[in-house]
Amino acid sequence: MGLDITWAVDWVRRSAQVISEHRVELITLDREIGDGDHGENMDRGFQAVLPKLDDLAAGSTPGDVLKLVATTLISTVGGAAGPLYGTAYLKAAAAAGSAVSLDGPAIAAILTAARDGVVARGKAETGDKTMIDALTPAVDAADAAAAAGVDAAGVFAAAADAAEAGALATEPLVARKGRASYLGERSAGHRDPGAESSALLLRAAADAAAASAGA
Amino acid sequence: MGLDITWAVDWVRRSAQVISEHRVELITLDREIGDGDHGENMDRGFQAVLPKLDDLAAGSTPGDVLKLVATTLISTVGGAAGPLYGTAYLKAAAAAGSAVSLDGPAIAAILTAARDGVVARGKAETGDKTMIDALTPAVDAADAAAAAGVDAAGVFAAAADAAEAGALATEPLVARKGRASYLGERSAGHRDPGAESSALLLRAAADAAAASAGA
Amino acid sequence: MKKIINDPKRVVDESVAGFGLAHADIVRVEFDPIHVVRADAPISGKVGIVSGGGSGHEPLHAGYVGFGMLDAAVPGAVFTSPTPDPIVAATKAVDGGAGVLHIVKNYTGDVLNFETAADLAAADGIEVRAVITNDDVAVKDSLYTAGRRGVAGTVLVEKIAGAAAERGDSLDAVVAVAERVNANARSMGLALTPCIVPHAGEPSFTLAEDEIEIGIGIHGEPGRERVKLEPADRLVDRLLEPILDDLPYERGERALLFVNGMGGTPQVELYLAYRRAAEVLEERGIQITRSLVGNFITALEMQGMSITLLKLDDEMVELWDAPVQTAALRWGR
Amino acid sequence: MKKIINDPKRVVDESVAGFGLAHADIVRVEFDPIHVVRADAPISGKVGIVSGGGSGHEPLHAGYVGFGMLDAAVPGAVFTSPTPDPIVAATKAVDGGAGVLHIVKNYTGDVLNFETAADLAAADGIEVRAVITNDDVAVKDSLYTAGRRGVAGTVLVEKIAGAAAERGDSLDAVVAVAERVNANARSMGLALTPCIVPHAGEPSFTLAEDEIEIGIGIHGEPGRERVKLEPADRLVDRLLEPILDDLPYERGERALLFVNGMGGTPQVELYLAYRRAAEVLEERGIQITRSLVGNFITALEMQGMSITLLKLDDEMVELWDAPVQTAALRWGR
Ligand SMILES: Nc1ncnc2c1ncn2[C@@H]1O[C@H](COP(=O)(O)OP(=O)(O)O)[C@@H](O)[C@H]1O
Ligand SMILES: Nc1ncnc2c1ncn2[C@@H]1O[C@H](COP(=O)(O)OP(=O)(O)O)[C@@H](O)[C@H]1O
Ligand SMILES: [Mg+2]
Ligand SMILES: [Mg+2]
Ligand SMILES: [Mg+2]
Ligand SMILES: [Mg+2]
Repeated sequence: MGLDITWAVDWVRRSAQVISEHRVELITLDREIGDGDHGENMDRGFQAVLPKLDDLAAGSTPGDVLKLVATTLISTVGGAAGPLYGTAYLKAAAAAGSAVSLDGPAIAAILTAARDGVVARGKAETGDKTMIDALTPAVDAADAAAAAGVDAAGVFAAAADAAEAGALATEPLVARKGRASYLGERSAGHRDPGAESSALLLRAAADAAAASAGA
Repeated sequence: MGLDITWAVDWVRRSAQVISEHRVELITLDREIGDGDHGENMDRGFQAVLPKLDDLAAGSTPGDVLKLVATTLISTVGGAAGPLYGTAYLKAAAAAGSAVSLDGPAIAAILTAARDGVVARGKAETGDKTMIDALTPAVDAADAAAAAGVDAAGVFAAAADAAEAGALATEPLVARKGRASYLGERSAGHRDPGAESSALLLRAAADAAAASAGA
Repeated sequence: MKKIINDPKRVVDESVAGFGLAHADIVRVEFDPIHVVRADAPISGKVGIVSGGGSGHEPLHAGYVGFGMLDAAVPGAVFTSPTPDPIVAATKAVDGGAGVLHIVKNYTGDVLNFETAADLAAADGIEVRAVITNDDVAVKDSLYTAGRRGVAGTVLVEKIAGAAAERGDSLDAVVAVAERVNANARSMGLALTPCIVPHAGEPSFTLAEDEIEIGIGIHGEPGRERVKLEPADRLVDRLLEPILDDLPYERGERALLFVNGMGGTPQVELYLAYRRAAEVLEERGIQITRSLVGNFITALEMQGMSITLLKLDDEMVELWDAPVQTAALRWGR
Repeated sequence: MKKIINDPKRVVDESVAGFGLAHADIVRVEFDPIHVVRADAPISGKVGIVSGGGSGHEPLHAGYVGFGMLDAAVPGAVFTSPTPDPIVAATKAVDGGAGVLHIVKNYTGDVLNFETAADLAAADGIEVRAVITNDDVAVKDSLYTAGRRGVAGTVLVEKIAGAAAERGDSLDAVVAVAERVNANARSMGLALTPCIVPHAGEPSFTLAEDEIEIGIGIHGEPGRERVKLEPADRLVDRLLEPILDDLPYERGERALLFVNGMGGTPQVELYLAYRRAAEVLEERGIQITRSLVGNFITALEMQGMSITLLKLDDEMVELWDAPVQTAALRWGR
């Protein structure tokens, strides 16, 4: 069963919820190796998306929702995360196209497009201790799951698991991109806040997919 | 036995010593109801007097020493205490005149002149929570002792006792002069730093007098 | 105590030396005894203006030495009035034959030391007059007390009197306008944190995480009242109330609104406070025609602010707008 | 957290509103989206200069809007780069037909948001160029990293590029001089205390009573190294060494020495540090011909300082000396 507009809207609501719940945690992670605003920035962004969901035209697609998230994040988040997540959702929307329902391979393609967009803008490589270190394992896991014929909800579940592992694995890394890079060796021993928020957003997607599959 | 130049020089040395020992205490008292500099100011002043003692001409009198203290305090202490103590020593020097030895009545007269000088400059009254609340009891006790025929050392001892009691008695007072007055009612419950330094200086005088009497 | 200093006893000397090096185009620094004078002092025929007081309030006073403001500043030890010697030296250095004005903040020590210095300078044939600033409404004034403190209003007195002297006013006229500014200025301050005097090494007072001091001065002394931290707008109201009670305004009267930082408060907070003050004054029909926002008279690194309101007349506005070229206040040249 | 604020979410809006009220003679404040522009913008035929970035660094950038410096400033949330919308709005507001320069501090967020804004403005037919400042020698630069941060050198770039634009230089020429200033500026900072971001409510890091952070930026982030507090002279040496290693000077070369306070450090300490820096540079035969001392780019109430050295050429000196009339930097008019 593919993921439709209901799932997309639910994902956004769950995203706003989970980011708000982890606002302080993301601020704390960012305070340790950055400037302490990541949770505040992401929360501001997703709270700004929520009211706009009500204005979605009838017949909107998942791609429309992704586009709405993209433009709202770009115009409300600021910092590094705003343009990077904005690009991610924009590329995801483009990959989603006008499909009304997304199957496993479509989800894998969307995640790939999102990740590639972030890399194109931020020039980070694997191991630089950024959100890429959550997104790339997620893309790889999604690709593998989709290739194995897993359904869309399962693809997101695999992506979320991998993103969480990837976020955790940023802890020992020395940052080479973003503010944490200014700390040099002292950035090791802390989890990257952007990798953590990526994992949270993918878990929200998987939960929304599971709920929609269960419904 | 009267108090001579040896006593005067010894008094100054003991004053410098006792002020230096109580520097932090005077700073703390002043921090509580003033601006935290009284100990530093007095210490700077008396440390500046010390080297000048060596330059005293042969045949100098106690009055010369008092004058030296006055001018040095005026030019090194600053704040309220500088001009007030400066005036006190200046008036004391004038009262001492060119006498080579000071007896009980002379000491009482010197203390009276010093106190009157401070009142004339600072306009404080008894109970305003200032050095006057140490000096006036000291003057009264010195007058009484001198009138009773007590010797110079005894007059200073009486003055020092009274000054200590007076300083202690400033604790419950609400200040009406000096910085402590800005605190209004909140100045009550703290000892006045200037009254405390006055008591210390008079005790040093008494100790020097006792030592010179014993010698 | 965490400070960028070497020896606490050398703080003032070393800092004033740095000040002199950084602003050699505007000032000259003398060290024995220590004072800061305009590079072009004395100016023949111009009233000289000298101010001074304890250090730790920078940019007051050395930061206001220069064209259109002070001719000399005399820095004492931290929070300690200077002694008469450097005041006399500064007075002589700026005497251009038209007399010298001493602008003195109303503290016993400052008043007494400047008095002695004035006597000594007068003995040398210099005509010296003093204006004592006392704009702090936190302090109850009475015949029997030391009276009100001179605080942020002092900066306004120095600017306006300086402009009067610069345009060639007589000593009498400069004294008159300085006194008028002082009489029309009212200030009130609060502190969020204490400060640490270098030689004391410990905070001037302690406050709980949710407490502030209302009615503080500029010497790290506690205020008249300790209250719970409140929103900025309420704090501003607390400062403005006694100011406006003490010197009421008619609707339509003009004022200069001066929000001053105590040294450790970031600008973002000062402008936020300014917004509320402007709002309150507008509600009362008071026209804010001139403004000053920033750290202009401080208590070392203390966090807090003061608000000063100066009732303006045409001449004050003209003199406020006149060119000034000092390290800390500059416009028009 | 002790701050003179109302709601942490309204800090920037309320503060910028106050700024606009206090400096209505110099700037105009727009709120939707938020940006600060010169009162007389746009100026036909003049290159427009826009800067911006997270708030909390005041007076940067709004304090530098005015004659001879910036045409607009775009304040983001505290320590957070603004989004593209207000940057686009500011760019349009100052476009006088001669193109617009974006001066951007080198942080991923600032660079990306200004990039997007430039693309959007270009789509509307405005020629936009960007100069990225990256003067912080505390950060190791390499192809594989985010590169050096833009810190206090940014103020110098804004002043000098602003003067070039004001005298009528073309966009190419303004870009060239801005890049030259950036290429010749080196900075290094240290912190004695952390700062507290209003929405975070907790200090950005913790330090023992005898510890300081060396190599900090302007966002309350920890530095590269934590060391024991040392005498001021030694601290100054620690900052100057990497600056001079990175951009060596020949004897006789001229420099502008800029001692910047991080917001919570009193002036007395900054000038004390200046004294030592001037001493060291004199020993090395470097001529300090221009100076700047004060809180010009800050990290809220952080205690600490940075030192910036700019190698000067004749044109830079001329442009530095040119008149400027902004809330925070003013001379010559
Ligand atoms: N060049 C980059 N590529 C990918 N992700 C990046 C890059 N730079 C920063 N990030 C991500 O952005 C996160 C920080 O976001 P945020 O705190 O909102 O922005 P800022 O760093 O501007 O304060 C980092 O934790 C990191 O995951
Ligand atoms: N008007 C006055 N008359 C007498 N003594 C005074 C007066 N004002 C202040 N003092 C004394 O001076 C002391 C403070 O001295 P000090 O701290 O050195 O000067 P400052 O108040 O200028 O910092 C007070 O404790 C008080 O005893
Ligand atoms: Mg961040
Ligand atoms: Mg004192
Ligand atoms: Mg004092
Ligand atoms: Mg940020």
